[in-house]
Amino acid sequence: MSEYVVEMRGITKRFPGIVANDRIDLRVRRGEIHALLGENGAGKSTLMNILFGLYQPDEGEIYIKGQKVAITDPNVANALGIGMVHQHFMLVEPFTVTENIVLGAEPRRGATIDYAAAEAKVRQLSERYGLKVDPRAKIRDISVGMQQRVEILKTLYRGADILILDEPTAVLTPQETRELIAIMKNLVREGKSIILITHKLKEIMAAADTVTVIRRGKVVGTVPVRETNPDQLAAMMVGREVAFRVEKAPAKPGPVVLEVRNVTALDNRGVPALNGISFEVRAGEILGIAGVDGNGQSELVEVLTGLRKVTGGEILLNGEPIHNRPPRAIAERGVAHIPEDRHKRGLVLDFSIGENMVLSTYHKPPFSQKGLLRHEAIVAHAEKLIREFDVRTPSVDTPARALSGGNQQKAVIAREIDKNPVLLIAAQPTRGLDVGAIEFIHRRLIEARDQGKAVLLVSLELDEILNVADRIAVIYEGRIVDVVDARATDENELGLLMAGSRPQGKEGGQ
Amino acid sequence: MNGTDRRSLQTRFMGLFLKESALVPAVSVVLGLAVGALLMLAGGYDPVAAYGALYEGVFGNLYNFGETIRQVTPLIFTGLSVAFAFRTGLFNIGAEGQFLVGSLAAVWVVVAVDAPAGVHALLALLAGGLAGALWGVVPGYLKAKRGVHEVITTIMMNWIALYLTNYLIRAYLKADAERSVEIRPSASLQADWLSALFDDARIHLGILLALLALVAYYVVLWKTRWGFELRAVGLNPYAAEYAGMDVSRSIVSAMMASGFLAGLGGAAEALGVYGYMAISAIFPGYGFDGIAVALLGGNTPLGILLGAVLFGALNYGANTMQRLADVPIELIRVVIALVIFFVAASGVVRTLVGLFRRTKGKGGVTDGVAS
Amino acid sequence: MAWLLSLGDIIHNTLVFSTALILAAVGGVFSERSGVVNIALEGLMIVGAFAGAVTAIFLGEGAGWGDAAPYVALAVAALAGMLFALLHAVATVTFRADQVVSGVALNFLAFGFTIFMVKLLFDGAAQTTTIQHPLSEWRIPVLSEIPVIGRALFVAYPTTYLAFLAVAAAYFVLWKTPFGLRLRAVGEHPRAADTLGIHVQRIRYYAVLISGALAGLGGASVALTTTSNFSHSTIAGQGFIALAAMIFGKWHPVGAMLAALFFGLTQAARTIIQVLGLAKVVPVDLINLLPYVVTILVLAGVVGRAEAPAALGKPYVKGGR
Amino acid sequence: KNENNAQGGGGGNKTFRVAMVTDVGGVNDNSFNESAWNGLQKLQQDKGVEVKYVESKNDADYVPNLTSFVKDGYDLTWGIGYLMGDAVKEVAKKNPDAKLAIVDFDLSKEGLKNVASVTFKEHEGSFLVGVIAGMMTKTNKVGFVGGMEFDVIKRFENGFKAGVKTVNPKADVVVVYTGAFNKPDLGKQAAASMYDQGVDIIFHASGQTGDGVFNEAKERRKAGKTVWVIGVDKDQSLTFGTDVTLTSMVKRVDNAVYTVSEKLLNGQFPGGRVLQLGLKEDGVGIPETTKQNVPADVLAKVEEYKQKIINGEIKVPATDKEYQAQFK
Ligand SMILES: Nc1ncnc2c1ncn2[C@@H]1O[C@H](COP(=O)(O)OP(=O)(O)OP(=O)(O)O)[C@@H](O)[C@H]1O
Ligand SMILES: Nc1ncnc2c1ncn2[C@@H]1O[C@H](COP(=O)(O)OP(=O)(O)OP(=O)(O)O)[C@@H](O)[C@H]1O
Ligand SMILES: [Mg+2]
Ligand SMILES: [Mg+2]
Repeated sequence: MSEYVVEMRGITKRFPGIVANDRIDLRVRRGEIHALLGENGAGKSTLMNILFGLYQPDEGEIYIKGQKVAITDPNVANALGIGMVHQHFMLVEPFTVTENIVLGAEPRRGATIDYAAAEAKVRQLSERYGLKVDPRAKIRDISVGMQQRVEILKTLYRGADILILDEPTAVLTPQETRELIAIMKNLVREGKSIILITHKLKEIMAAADTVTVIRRGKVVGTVPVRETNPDQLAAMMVGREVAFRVEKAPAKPGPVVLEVRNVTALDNRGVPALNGISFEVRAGEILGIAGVDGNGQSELVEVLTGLRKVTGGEILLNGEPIHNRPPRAIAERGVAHIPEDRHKRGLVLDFSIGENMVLSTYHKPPFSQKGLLRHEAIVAHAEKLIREFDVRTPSVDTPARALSGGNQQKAVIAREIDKNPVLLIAAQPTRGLDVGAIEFIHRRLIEARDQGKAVLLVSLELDEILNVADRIAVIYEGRIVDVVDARATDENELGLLMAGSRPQGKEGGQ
Repeated sequence: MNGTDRRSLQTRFMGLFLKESALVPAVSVVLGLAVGALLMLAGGYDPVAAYGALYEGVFGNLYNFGETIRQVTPLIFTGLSVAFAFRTGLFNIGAEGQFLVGSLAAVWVVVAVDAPAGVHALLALLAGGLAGALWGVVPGYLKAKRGVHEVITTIMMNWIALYLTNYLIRAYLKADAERSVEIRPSASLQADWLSALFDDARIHLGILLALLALVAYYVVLWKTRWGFELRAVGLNPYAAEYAGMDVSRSIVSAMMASGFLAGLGGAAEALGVYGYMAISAIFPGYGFDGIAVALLGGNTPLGILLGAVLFGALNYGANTMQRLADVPIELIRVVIALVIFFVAASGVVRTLVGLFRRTKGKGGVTDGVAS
Repeated sequence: MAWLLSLGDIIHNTLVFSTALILAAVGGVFSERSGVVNIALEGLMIVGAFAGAVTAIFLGEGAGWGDAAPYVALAVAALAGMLFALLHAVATVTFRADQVVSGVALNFLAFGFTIFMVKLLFDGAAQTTTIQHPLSEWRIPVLSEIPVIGRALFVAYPTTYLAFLAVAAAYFVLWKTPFGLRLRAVGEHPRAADTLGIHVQRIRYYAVLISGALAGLGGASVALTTTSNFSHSTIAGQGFIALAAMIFGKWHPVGAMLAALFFGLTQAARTIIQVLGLAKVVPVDLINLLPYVVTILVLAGVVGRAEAPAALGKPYVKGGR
Repeated sequence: KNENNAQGGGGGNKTFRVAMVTDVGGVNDNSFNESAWNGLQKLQQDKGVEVKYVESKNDADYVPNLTSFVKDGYDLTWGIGYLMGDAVKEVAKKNPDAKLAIVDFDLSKEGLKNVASVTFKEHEGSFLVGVIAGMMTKTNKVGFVGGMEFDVIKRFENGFKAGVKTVNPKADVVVVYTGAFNKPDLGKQAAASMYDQGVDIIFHASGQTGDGVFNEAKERRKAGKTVWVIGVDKDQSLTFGTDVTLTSMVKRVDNAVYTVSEKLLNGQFPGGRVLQLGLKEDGVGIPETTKQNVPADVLAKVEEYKQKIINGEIKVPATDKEYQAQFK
């Protein structure tokens, strides 16, 4: 038998306009945790989707336990003992934990599903691998951490001995991440092999045995973790030396611009999402909101911008209440908003870039007069922004859909910063972008701050918050647990706060 | 002229019409007619004679041509109505009912209110449009505020319109026949000079109004603030909300505008063709055909015009097809349904075109050798 | 006593009108639970009614099968519904056509095609001849003799019992069997199902075909019991009401059944109102619009934003993102 | 395939040509369109006239369909049914040289010399079947099922009620309008409810909706109940059998179409006039088959009333107002 459980040779996968995987070789040993490292868009998920049978490679061969195989669909992968936990969870929300785990391989009694047997099996697996879940809970009612355990159980239930985990820690607190790493180590002790996708260097150092680095669809190298260090990995990943910190002068905070007092609000399902949140942002500073996904960040941004009603408390902008006002009224008072999802909120993808640049100002002169749109003014405006913010687009009339993600985001940012707001709310402004674009955006945020604007930065990336924000408010279950100075804190402290525990000896609040 | 030249000319000419956006509708029409021909063969009819009669029924004489335009007129209105809603992301199956209440309101206003010629017709048209708009408010409001799917509500509103207009005519407007009393001539859209041009066909001024509506459709959607909002809501309601647009209001106002167009069509039909409104157990069908028109025309002004002309001609020509070739008129319904189906399932069309091109490509070689 | 008699009558008539709605609505549940909008229910019912009527006439009279003919006709109608539904499946599942538009087109097609065929088969007439061997009502022995209740529940067309059977079967299949679990998973999160090796498209095909069979049965149940023929007005809006019943019933067979019974009642009411002499108070045309007004009120008031299957209306692209 | 176009175009120009345009019901509607077409076919057999029809799919088609025949030079073009009244009027106005005729609608007051109108006194025939129902009901409850509340149908209803009440003042008449002429399911449901309420005889004037009334009656028969239906327009016992068909109120559209067309052949076209066909003219009445189910004494009574109506002793109410005036 071969030394490698997985061997991928010369895998090439092309998508329209891009070679996502370019002759990639990957070899995974039995019983190891093999990390796959690369920037956003490097081609990691694509490679693993090929291994799992979701995509077919254009070229290349795959050997599993020494046998050459054609993985035509996930069924084949399952049969070969390959299981995958996807970057975006593949769980059916209204189903129970048990239903999700047995789906597609249900134990039967006659024609019906044997739920008793299914539950027993789930319990047994859950105990054996230390993955605590409630078999009868509905997915939509359980935490993200538990959802992830369900995903891992799904693969174990199917008897997988090769586990692919695609960015499993993106949604976890540092503490939860440590737990997950312990689970993974437990799994390899039980004889499983794990491929761990991530672009977080620290996790690799803590968990992996071997690491393969991918850049722009190509393998840069495979190294044992013992023989490398974060700086080297970063350089491999990005292709140059990386400055981990953006240059910025200390903030010169001015008067309070935004004041949030005891605000409560419900989420889409009618469950409380904000539970009396309070904080303030001053002119000339960047307040970062850190927290694990799903603790009310989205709802917070929505109540601030008028997209969601508050059920209690108040929001003051320069001393005047703006809560429960329509989005336009709030925008007119000088609040600009870079939304967390540029495709859902930020852009009308089938509108031209020109139209998107006036998406919230089309009704004002010079863009419209007496109810009619003024095309020349709209075009001139767009051309100006495209120039200033270096948005790469063939023309003003090109639909936003045809731009790359980074350029779409630049367009949104250009539009919002150009409004010259008193308060700039930036939600996940760099999600899914490459390093160059991220640097550009961070610089723009700091520039806005230096011009005396108040900036609220909501991000799931701790690094981003630590680098860009001046003060950091940590949100947990719809409340601010603590506000700390960015220069005086570290990932560990933030991690504890993000998990809801207040460090000893510290008083909460501002 | 040698073969290569001819072919390149031919491809260039075809290219004019077979731009990617027009390819699917064009092929769909051909496919629809082809399947219709197969059905006729299966039924023992002569498709050549039938389509010949169809052509005759449209272009055969001035009268038929004028009547075809008469038939096209309401389809432009209902096609615009459905398309306007589509542009805002709404599927208005209710043009049928909006058309009916538009007819009734127009007739009623003419009967109840006196006014000088010209003004009278304008009043009546306005009333028809407003009644249609009112009929659009209900589904629009329910969609915006309660999330009720407009497809179901508009269908229900159609039935309500049918029975309610019957009731109102019977209760308040009934003449000695099963219809409303006749309108005063001061509000008629019939124009002798126009009819005279077409051998006394019932073509009426409504066609000019319809062409105006086409222009208005374009201007409103692409040149005004309101249109910008409506299109944004239609393409991405979340982004529209983010940008400060009032999505609910847009939905309601779009349904109203859509209803207005259909109601206007109904009013024009009542004032231009009949001069009264009949009590009827069945729908006139213009609203449903409007869906076909909008789909085929890709919701663009020019496309809607072409779609209305095509379906109006098919529908009107079907009468002659029946008279001269004995083919049941339902055949044309089948053809129209197939055209919509192929447009909707454009993948089917593309696949077929792909197959065709491949075989055609091979054929082209022998062709070249032969010539 | 007269009042009680009417009650039996009302329930009976409600069941008669609800039968087709229940069958079609349960069909809709299958399709939409798998993520495929089925606005073509109306067309599927038309096709079923047509196939059922024609089969019953040609077997019953032409081939001399007599009273066995309508039962065979039911089977043929189910099959015809499936065949027609196949068009919807091919268009929406394989070619990812807009599901609503495909449904609308198929409704048009069903209407034109069936009447065209009737004219071919019946000498140019726009309706079939009267079915000489329709389904007759079953009188359940003993039980049908109970006053009021007997008339209400135990004198009924076999299709009515079939409809209730379909509800029970649908519940069992969708909530108790692996196929049902997979079907619902496909309607909620097709990609998740796909990664577990479930064939999303294949399941959707099955679901749409099942909905075709049930809607076809629903259509045939009208032709073979109450109209005893097929014409363009045999199915005139019942498919859309069935759709409304399915939504009102929150995409659940039992809910859909209850909603269908409610709509059946509003239909039955318009005759009852007249028979009881109330027509003098309310004009007939206004009574006729009762079912539609009630449907709107119900959708507006009771349902609001019902939770549709999450992936409803979204074509699934394997390997897309 | 179908009889339409039985004699292809060509041939000698002397062939007389008569066409008809149906309303949306279509030609084989089991009702007046079909009856009219039967009349024309008989004309073809008897006189060698070329006949042809087209069906209309909606109201807008009436005028062009009529006009097409007129423009083709047909000698006479029929519009069948009251729905076509306005269309016939318009086409006649625009084509003063063409000859047209209309069934069920009176255009005689329009001053159009080129149009003949034919209407029927449905209330007179309905009175007779009302007499039969009034005398034969065992439960003193009879029913009437109407299609839509049109004036024509009102004549059926009021004549029928008058007949019933005249011979049996204690009898109840339950009236249901289904709102459609083409929905047998509604007819069946209406019949079921009526029979459940104790009605034993139902007269329907509702086109195909009435098929449902017959179907329900048949089903009741199978279950051993004695219930009856009175048919309409033609002798419906021929379609639905004498076991449930008590009698029918026959309306001889075929005769009318035949007669008027024949008159034109003979150069006596009744243009500008209306033919009102009642009992006297044999335009309405009951068929021979009635005697199978109706006893002689009842038939004698019917004959008596028929004579009284013909000689004007009894004036049968046609509208609600007239009915109320007589029977309060
Ligand atoms: N289905 C698809 N169609 C077209 N392009 C795709 C598709 N899937 C991925 N891509 C493109 O292929 C490239 C690699 O994407 P992939 O998802 O593999 O990146 P990744 O390394 O997993 O990134 P991330 O860290 O953001 O998850 C990207 O440019 C992406 O846009
Ligand atoms: N849906 C689409 N329609 C048309 N073109 C697209 C689409 N998606 C991607 N593209 C094209 O493919 C290219 C790659 O897209 P992608 O989003 O992966 O860019 P990227 O390399 O990640 O760039 P960036 O760093 O700016 O995000 C884009 O430049 C764009 O032209
Ligand atoms: Mg990825
Ligand atoms: Mg990108």
